[in-house]
Amino acid sequence: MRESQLDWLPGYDKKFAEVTHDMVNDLEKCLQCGKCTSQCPAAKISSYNPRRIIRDLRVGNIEKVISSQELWLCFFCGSCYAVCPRDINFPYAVAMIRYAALDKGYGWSEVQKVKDPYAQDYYKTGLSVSPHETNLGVKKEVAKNSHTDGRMSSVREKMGIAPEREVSEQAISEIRFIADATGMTDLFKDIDKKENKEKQWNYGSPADMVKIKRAGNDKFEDLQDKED
Amino acid sequence: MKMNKEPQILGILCKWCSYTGADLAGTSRFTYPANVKIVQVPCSGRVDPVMIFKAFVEGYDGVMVSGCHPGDCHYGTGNYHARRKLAVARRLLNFVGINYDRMHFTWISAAEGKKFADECTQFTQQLKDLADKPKTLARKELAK
Amino acid sequence: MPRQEILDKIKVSEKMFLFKPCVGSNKYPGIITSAEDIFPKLDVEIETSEDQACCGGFLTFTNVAQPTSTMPAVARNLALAEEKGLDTITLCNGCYTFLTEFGHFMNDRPPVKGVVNVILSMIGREFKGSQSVYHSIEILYKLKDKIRERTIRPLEGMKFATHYGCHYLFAFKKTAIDDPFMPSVIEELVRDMGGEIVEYPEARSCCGTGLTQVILHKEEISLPHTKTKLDSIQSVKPDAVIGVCPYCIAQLDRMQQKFNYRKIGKYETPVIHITQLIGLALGIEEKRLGFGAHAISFDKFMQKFHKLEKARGEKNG
Amino acid sequence: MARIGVFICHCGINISSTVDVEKVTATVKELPDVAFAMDYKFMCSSPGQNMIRNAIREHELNRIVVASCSPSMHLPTFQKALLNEQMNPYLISMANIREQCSWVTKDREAATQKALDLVTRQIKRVSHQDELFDIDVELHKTALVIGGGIAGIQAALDIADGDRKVILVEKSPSLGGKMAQLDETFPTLDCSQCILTPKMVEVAQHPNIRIMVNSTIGKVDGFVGNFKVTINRKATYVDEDKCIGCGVCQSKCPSEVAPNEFNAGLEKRPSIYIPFPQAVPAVPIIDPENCLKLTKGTCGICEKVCPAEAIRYDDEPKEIEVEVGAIIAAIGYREMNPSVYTEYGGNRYPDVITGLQFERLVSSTGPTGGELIRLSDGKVPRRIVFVKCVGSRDEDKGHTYCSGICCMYTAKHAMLYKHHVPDGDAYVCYIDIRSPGKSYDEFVRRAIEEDDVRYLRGRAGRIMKLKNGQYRVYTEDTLIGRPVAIDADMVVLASAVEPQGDAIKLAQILGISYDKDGFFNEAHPKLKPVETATAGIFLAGACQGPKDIPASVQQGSAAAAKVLSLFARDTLKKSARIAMVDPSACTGCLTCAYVCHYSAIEEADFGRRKVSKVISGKCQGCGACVATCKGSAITLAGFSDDELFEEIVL
Repeated sequence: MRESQLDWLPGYDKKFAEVTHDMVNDLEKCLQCGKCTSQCPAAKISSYNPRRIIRDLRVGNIEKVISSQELWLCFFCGSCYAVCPRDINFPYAVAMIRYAALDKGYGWSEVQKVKDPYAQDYYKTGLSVSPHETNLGVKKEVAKNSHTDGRMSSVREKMGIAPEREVSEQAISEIRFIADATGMTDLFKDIDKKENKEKQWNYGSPADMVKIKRAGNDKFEDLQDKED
Repeated sequence: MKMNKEPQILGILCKWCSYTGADLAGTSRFTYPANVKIVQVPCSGRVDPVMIFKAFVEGYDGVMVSGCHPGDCHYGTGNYHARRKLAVARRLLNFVGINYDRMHFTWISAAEGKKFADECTQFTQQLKDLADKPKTLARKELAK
Repeated sequence: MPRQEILDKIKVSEKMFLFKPCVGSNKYPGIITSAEDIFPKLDVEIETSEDQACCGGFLTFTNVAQPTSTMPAVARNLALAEEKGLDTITLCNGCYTFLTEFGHFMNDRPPVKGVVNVILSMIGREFKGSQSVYHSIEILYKLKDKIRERTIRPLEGMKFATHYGCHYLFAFKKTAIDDPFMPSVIEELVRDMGGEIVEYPEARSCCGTGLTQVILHKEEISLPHTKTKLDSIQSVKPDAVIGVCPYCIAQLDRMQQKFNYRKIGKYETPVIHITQLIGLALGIEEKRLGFGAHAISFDKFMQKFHKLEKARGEKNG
Repeated sequence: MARIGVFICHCGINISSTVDVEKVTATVKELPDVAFAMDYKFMCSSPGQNMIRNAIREHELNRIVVASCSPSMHLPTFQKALLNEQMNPYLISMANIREQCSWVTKDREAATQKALDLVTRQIKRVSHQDELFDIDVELHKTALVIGGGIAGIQAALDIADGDRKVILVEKSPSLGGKMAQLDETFPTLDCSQCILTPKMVEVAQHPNIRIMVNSTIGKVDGFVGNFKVTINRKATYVDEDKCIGCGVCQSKCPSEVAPNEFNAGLEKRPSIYIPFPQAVPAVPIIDPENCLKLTKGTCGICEKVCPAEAIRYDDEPKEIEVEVGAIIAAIGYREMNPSVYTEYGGNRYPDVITGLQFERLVSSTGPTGGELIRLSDGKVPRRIVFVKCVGSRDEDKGHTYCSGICCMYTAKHAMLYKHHVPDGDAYVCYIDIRSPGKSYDEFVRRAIEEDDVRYLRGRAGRIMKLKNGQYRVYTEDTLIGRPVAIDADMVVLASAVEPQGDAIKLAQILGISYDKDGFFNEAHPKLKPVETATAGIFLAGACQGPKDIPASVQQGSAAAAKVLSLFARDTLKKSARIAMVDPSACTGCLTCAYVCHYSAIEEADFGRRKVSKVISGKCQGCGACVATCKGSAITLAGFSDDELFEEIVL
């Protein structure tokens, strides 16, 4: 998985192009100029580096990329794509590489985090974002600002609209049908059971990672779990 | 038609790239089958499809036409004209019942002596493979 | 400067389909209600559908579902508008991205479209790819003359900062209505309504949501960007920040509360969607603007607005 | 009745080791029409050639076949032998039995058979060959040089020094081109104007050079040696003959609105102006779009103050026709406008400037008199960032090619900055440093080592204007793999070299080809770098591709040498192997004209019909028309169907 000659198979990255559903433009066009990384929000604050990921894919260090911590740090902001002189749509590449990582068993922990609040909501209500407010601080502020108890249904009622945006029964059954037919349902069921391989590769040094956690504002880490 | 073991090949080469490439094959001593006979033309654009038909009438087993690589033509666009004309000629060969694999069109630059020798060797082999089949086929058979 | 060739392609119809975003419905309902109110005022009839669900892009880009699963979901949503024969207006950058990108993807690849339609046929629908999807800002910009004429509560004296959101400009660097780094569409609209624009250095930076960053609980990755952005906004002291994406608005609005709670600064700049702002200027009912659902209070903003309005009224007699 | 002599060469043992030469000789002797056959060790040697000459005399030979090496090697040698015997040199044919027979065949029997086949074909072919005569074409020994930059100046001077007349046409009001705008030049850091202006004066004073400024090419007809060119001279509203170049007019002009082109738009210029003090000719012109007299009919100050009464408000554009024998296109390049790079501010940040603007900013003749200051607030920039590859190597917003000169001029700019502000910081954002020239890499190293310019490998991604007036440049140090942000006072964008806006139009007028970017195509990328596919038209300088000053001067001189060698003759000899149309067989469909790359086929009257006709001066003898002609009405001399068909016979 590291830069060994054996991984360096001819056309390996070409094979990878299939995974990216030709949404990406050819990665081999990359000039390694670094324009993507220069203003990447994730790179600014972590050891994530789009240029290095492309470089590793190009030279065949694919295992290294898909087992890396950094793969899960992309913001999908698209600024790399906006400035790329070779028109490489890297955010799409990342999304697709993530699927490849999941295939190999890496990164299920990241997906599991999203599944419960969002994917399940989609399956149940047809919407990904639930009206339930988990952040009590926000709920308090909303209550103050809207002169209600802070629940979304009350806010909506106060605005004179239905307490809930309802997606029709028909629509939900259609969504479920699509989910069943395309394997989404099965995936949801299995997600928790998926064995998650420990991510092995880290582009920065361990000391770097500590620094990254402190980057921006050092007050973040200790305050993380006090509310909600 | 003379009966030879080796298939007879006519090479029609442009003066600037391919003929010089064939000379380079000689200078570099790359050997290739002796039954390749070369005709020099100023440019592959000069190649009249009639020349190819004439060659088959004369009894050649295969015709190889080569010009400069796209974009390198000494006369600018001659090789593009050749490419177009010969694409039609190929279909016409099929139409008159000559297996169109007996015509070979390629680009050989003045630096590609090796490529010229290889192409000759390969084309000879290709013609040998075709030798089991009759040289002229009924159109119906070719359509299969 | 807006791109003329893109503007020419945008067609404003008499009746259009409004695509309701999830965040808009369940966190900031004012975005949808004001959109429902302003478009009729601008002679565009709005139709919605109870059958419309989440666009599906969210699931794709959190890798919970394969594109093969979400592609039919996108196609189903697009088919709803097609059945009505209407073009779609989206209020959210995310919805816009996934509906257009996946729509084009399927249209460009007939085999993919074929497979998707096999699934859709089982629920009695079909995706033809006949209708267009527009971002609300595109339609509003096309209607800017009407907005200027019909502004009854001008925003004179109010200062605004803008935030376009990466998923509209960056992701569509060639096809968005404006240049990704120097857009002026919202600015022009706000100036037309009498408001003032204040520029701040971090205007083109990401709000920090980054689609998944906050959800994946990588606050250490996400929040510094939000803070940098908010600091930059605070330094020019706008009365409000204008966004065009509910998701960015959620991040910029809620994280201010979070920072205040954690006592790492004092942030009190309300964040407003362009439809809410236009709703205010066109004089729709204030309760329909839904400012109450925001975490950062609009009280100061509205006080200033009313005061200026009153002063203007007195001056004009 | 053909009497053919066949001469077969052993080439030492090169041929005879695999080919049984004697057997071949004996066999061909028996062939019909062969009057004489012999073999010899070295046919190309002096004794060998004498043998041919003797045989021609003794056996009254009227066709010759030499079987030896490739015709590309020794055809001219043997043709000379024929000429010495007063025989037409086109009556010879060569069989290539070395490169294409003895050297590529191991089997002696097969090689001998092949050699025999090859010789036999040439014997058959040669009897179809006719006497051909090279064509004499008269030529005008005047050259037209288009473009008055350094490449055009060099070409014009070299031709004029060779005692030939030159017409030097320049679009702008003065000679000098881009080089006149530069401050110092790499890698020697000598003053650009100090080395250029003497040349400009030399051009002005040269008796053989006629300068035509403010002029463009309208039309080109004819062919090598005989071009008819229409030159469009725009109205300048100043009488060149009367003007004494005092400059009073421009100092009194009240309308200073247009950007000063010479100073790369950094300041405004009057509406009547001499582009720069050293301009050649030092004659002002009036900008009709901004002149108050010409637009509104008011003002008229310049006419009043002119001591020489040289102002002509009623001046009109002129068309001038000239006849020339050769044309050199040297129209140079233009600097790409980086306005599409909105991530770099899209021209809206006053202190984010282009390379050429930086040249003017540090130049002592520039808008600040050589003081390096920020145009926004007049402060000296303490930290400066140079961004390379702006528009180069960028298929998304710019050009795919490398502009070639930016690496060097950026190193120079960084050095100049450090010489102006020794305690300032200079950063260069680069992808690759491309410095393959004499003393070039040493120059870059000097910038890094002696002048402490900091090179960061990474393209700048975004430039953000900060509230304190600085600019934050985001880039990546790709060598350590971390993003970097630099707060700079000034940013210089190394904007790409691109073809002039009217390059493609000129190429179409001249009938020369251009590449996908609009640079003119040379006839052969390696062996004919100054010729074009059209005979008599040559290229010099950056119009053919991005070039620095030394390369432009080289190509200017090379093009001049080509012109002089063309003009050394009184008539032009053209190969007789050109196409001929048989008008009685021609249907006048003109498909031949469509495929002709040289526009050498025109419509002509034949009785009451229209037929095609080959312009012998233009035809290069490729034969595309021959193969295209449906009625076989066109023949290519030397490669006629009869000749080629004889070679095909098995």
